[in-house]
Amino acid sequence: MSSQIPAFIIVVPLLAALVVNIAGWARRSLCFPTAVCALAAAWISTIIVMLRVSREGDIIYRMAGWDPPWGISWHIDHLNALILILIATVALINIVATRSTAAQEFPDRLGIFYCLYLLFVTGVMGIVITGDVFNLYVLLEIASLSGYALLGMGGSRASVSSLNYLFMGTIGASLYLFGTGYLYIATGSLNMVDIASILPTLENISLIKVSFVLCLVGLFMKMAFFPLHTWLPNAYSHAPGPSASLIAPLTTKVMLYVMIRVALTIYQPDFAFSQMALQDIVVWLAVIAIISGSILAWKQDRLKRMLAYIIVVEVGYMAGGFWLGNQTGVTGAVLHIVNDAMMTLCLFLTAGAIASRINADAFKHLQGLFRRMPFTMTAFMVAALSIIGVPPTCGFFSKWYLLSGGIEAGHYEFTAALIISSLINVLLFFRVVEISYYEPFDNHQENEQQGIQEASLDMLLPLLATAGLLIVLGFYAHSLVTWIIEPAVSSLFTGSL
Amino acid sequence: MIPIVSVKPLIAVLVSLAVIPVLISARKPNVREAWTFAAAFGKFAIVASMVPAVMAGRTLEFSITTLFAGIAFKLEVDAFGLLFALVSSFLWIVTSAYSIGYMRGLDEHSQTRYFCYFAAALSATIGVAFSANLLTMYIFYEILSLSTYPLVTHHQDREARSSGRRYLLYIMVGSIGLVLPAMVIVYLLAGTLDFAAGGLLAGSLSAVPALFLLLMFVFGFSKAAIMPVHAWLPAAMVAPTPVSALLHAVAVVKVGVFCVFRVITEIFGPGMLHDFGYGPLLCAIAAVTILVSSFIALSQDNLKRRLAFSTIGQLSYIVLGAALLTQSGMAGGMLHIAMHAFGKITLFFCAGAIVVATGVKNISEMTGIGKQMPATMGAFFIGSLSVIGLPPCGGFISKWHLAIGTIEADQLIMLAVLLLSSLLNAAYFLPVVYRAFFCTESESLFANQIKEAPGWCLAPPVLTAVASILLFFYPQPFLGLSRLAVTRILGG
Amino acid sequence: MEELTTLVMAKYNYWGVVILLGIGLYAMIAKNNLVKKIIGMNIFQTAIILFYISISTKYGASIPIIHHGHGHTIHPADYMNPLPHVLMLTAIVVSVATLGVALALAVRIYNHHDTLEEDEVLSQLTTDESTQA
Amino acid sequence: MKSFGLACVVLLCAALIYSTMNFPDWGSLNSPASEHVSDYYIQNALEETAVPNLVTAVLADYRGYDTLFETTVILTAGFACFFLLRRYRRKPPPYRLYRHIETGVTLIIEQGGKEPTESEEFMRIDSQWVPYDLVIQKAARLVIPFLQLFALYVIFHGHHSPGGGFQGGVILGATLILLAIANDLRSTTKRISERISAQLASTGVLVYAGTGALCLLLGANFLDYSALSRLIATDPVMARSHGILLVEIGVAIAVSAVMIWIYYNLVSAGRHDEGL
Repeated sequence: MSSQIPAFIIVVPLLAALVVNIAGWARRSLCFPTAVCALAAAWISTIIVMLRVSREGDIIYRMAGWDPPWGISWHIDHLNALILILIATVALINIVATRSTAAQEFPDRLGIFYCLYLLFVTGVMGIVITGDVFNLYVLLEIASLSGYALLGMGGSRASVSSLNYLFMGTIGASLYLFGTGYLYIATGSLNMVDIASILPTLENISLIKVSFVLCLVGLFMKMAFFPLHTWLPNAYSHAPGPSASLIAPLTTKVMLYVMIRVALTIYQPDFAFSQMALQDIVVWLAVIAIISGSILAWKQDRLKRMLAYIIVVEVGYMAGGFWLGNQTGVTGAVLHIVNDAMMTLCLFLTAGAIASRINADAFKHLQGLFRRMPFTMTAFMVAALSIIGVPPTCGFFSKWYLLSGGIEAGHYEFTAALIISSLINVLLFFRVVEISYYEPFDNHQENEQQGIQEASLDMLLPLLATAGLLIVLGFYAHSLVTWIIEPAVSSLFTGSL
Repeated sequence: MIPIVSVKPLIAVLVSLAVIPVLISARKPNVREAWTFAAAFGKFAIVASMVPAVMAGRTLEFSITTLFAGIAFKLEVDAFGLLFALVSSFLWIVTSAYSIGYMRGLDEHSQTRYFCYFAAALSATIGVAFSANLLTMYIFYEILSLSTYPLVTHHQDREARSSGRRYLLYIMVGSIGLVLPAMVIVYLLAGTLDFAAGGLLAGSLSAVPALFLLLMFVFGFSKAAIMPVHAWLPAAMVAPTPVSALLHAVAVVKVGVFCVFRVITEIFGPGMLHDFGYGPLLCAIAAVTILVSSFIALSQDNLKRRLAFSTIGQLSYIVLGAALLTQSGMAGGMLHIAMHAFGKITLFFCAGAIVVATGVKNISEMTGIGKQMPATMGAFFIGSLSVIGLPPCGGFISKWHLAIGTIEADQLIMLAVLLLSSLLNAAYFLPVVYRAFFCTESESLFANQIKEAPGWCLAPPVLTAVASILLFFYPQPFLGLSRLAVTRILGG
Repeated sequence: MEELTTLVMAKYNYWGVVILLGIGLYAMIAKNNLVKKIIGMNIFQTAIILFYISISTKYGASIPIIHHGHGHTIHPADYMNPLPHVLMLTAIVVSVATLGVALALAVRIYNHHDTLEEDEVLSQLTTDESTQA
Repeated sequence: MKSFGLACVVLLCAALIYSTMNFPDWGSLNSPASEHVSDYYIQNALEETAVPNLVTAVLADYRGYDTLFETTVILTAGFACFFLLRRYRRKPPPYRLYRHIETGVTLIIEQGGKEPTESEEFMRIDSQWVPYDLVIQKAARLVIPFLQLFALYVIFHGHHSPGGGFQGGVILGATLILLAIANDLRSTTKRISERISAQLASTGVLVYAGTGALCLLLGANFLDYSALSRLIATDPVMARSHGILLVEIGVAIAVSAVMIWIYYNLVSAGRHDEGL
């Protein structure tokens, strides 16, 4: 039975989603507990899988008992296991943190909200764990569809921006499917490892190059990489609190994982980085993404829109870091996936807490927040320092790897962009701090007796736990890199799958 | 000498952090102050307990975790670090006593927050003093700049907002914009960031990149307030006086200079800088700062701004000492950290006492105050003697070593700069004292209805004034430590 | 001329797919009405389904159902390639699901804005925002 | 904006057409796609799963995990439509239409007026005036049972002839939608309530995932039907065939229920009162 643990990661949330729907119609109170137990079980199994992978090496799980090229198989190495743990942690923290706001926001359809929540988590976990190219497309669609629904339920603008997100997302997913079609024509197989072994033997390289470009453009669209990011700010800023703080930290990061998996596992690093003359173009695109994202973030006057543009900047970090081509850059990108997911979760949870307490999002409503919501704002400060890259927090360490990767690879424009965007981040976040730290200068006393309107406890504890996690991740960044990321990256580069 | 592995440095850093939860939970202000005192004494006791071991030539170290391959989050207590830690932990005791009087005198709001951030700032300062490599120092440097932001903007009014913005801009731009990339480059070149006796990069760098790297570090550590990046210091004077006393005279600015000193001596190393001839260049930068800031100080009417510009000048003495790359030059620089600290903190305490007692901030309104507040102005006089560098006070010893250092490095222009700036110091300090005491009855703006500052605000300046005199006669712990540190650096 | 016809005969299905793809993409970009955009999206997805199906055909092969029972040797050339058909069953279901969600969002927009023209919706939103701010 | 869009679309198509040059010819026997994995399926599927219809064999067994998530995609669409559109607040419509059956007279009852009870005499019709279509109603009543019978045939005969869970399920769903279109939405929701269709949808997928989990409990990998041989005392190959059938039934239930559920929500924009 113990060899079946990997299957629990996907099966348990899926079965839970079904049970929640069936039970939800009967008794509404059952939904939340089932969902939390399912996510907790999935979280535990991801940790067990991680331990097994670090002990016994990669796990190959044959679905329905068929060997890889014939049936679908999972190929779990260090990278998969790490991202799985990340997703499970983010989902678990978020479901516990947003219990009250979800009940407040979707009073009559809470059961279905948790079904969509669980299906989104199943889809995202499935994307990370699968070893089959077409199966990845199906799971991509599950995650996207539940994402469109969760994001579409916000204010008046939410359905328009969600429809826009649907169009862009579908074009992206279909381009990915079209790219895999090219691959299928050239190799005849759908299993990643099998394709990787057939590709070098083929002679017409131009077909493979076109398939790589198609897959990449599709993934860039899903990842909101700079020129194709227009859907992200609207989709995330008009979304309801609980769904934004679930989807924002996960979708873009998982798409980045898919890019890493496709580029390094299927197309092998020497093809992806050297034969395709893509490296300079993508790094320059990342530089433009970082600079213009930061400037656009500076021009926003609403908190969530600013955070959305910061996500676009972070995607620029990770994509640029990966396309530097050397091991330090890729290590930085992977570490930044982990750090940025936690940072974005912390930021969006604070935005959700503030919105639930003051139901306003514009900067001018955030006056005197440090006094009214001290703990939420301390968590916001920790996340802000982490995004800026101040040492004790985890953001510094991934930025360090990206910087040294940039210098090693000779892409000094990427290093300069990183520094400039960190400085703009300082301005961004300390503008919010200034607004919330300094009460309006005239009525200092009048604010005094308003007292503390702190967010409810069941939202505050997970929020503070996330903030604490950011600092713990900072201290254990080195062990995280040596034990998990280094072996993952080296196995990706040597292609010893 | 094999280093002793002991947890003392970590406790020294953490003792003030540990007291923060107690401060927050303290009900009555007296309990809170008592705990702050306890923390201050505890920290000084731990730091002092390490003096004999270090004087015997050994170093204590404690490694917490590894941050990157080849860099650990490690604390190491050596002579130079201990000297700086001794000064700041002793003066924290004095300042916490002073801030009780000051805060109560002006009944400032949210004092608990003030004491907590003060404790955090101090633990960061000691952290910088005891850091074993450039990255640990950078981490504590960042924590210090973030924990002092709420202190600088304590009054939360419009002026505090703009000066806080300027304070953060200079420091964060310097640290993230210049120091971070420079550190990454050094890490890529040398594989580690640990401080090496003869200089980490000795010989592994050609002339031009070394210059760029050096300037990035020197102007990156903007807390050292070297001329182009000094503007945040006068702006930070908007903070309550104990903050500007301890932080902007002793802790924060000295941290900046300490980092520059470490980088010059232990990352680049005297040998390499000497071969490339960058010593005189650094001396020139320091000299420019000394002279220009002294001239500006002459024109400042607000007492605290005048003291601020004088601090900028004095800091560049220390950078000058480091840049001379000679034995007594460096020793003079190190000594000046201690001597200037005692002198300048007395001056800031007196300025605060005047504000508490009379509410007067500008020098032009201080004529004749000496008769009403003899003790404060007496301490002010001794403090200014020490900062000018005249014999009875400690400042003389450090300037004496600096002068010998300039001769050893045969840079006589620097000697001239040293003497000229001492004259300028006298020019902007002594008129204040003269006008306070020796004015005729009619000019005195203070009919004798005001009296001395309250006891808590009076005892600390007198204590530090006496201490700066004692330092002239018994400079022993600092002199020995600085000599030991210099032999370690030059000895290689 | 002769090898041009063989070229056309051998590749015209792929060209058909690409042209359909272009039509779908253009409809999604240029059309103003939301439902027309949704139709364009559907054309785009159907083009890719046709692309996969055209991969599976073999000249002179019958549908992939083994007509005689056990015991006979089975020559792959007799039967079409079953895999793309399986994949495209999934892709059809996915496109239907996306169509459903897109129409649901369009209905929601119509309920709120009483129009399906994108420019009218956007102008209403900007006026709402300006009044709100 | 339009011309720019047209330009880049044309550019993209030209590039793609150029790239199709080195595709294998259409229908060629030795193209890589039809050699590597598909040959294995064609030659071994019959022995390994005892299902002559290769597509069903590959669909439900070799790539069963894919199909599980395919059904989940449909379920997600159902959830999404419900989540986005469903509105419970009973905002009564401004007026209601009632038709007197014998005379064909239509009564318009304003809000708050006394509404005749739905009986032999009166029947409620939609506000978009619905023509008196006896022919369609009767024809539909006649055809629907045979359609449903054919749907069941398609579901259960998926092993030997083209068809299977999806096709059968859709036909099943279509019959009920035909019923809703012929009469009106309210009569169909009375026959199959939204709650039943939602729960049926989940039960269908639960049947599919349940069989997979059952194999898991029996020690084999997820969705490995050969493990069922111990339960139903047959050799593993026949167990696979029965597993495929069980799974096809699950898919059929799920697809038909979701089709109805999506129809209910889309057509009445979530109010489930008046619709197509």
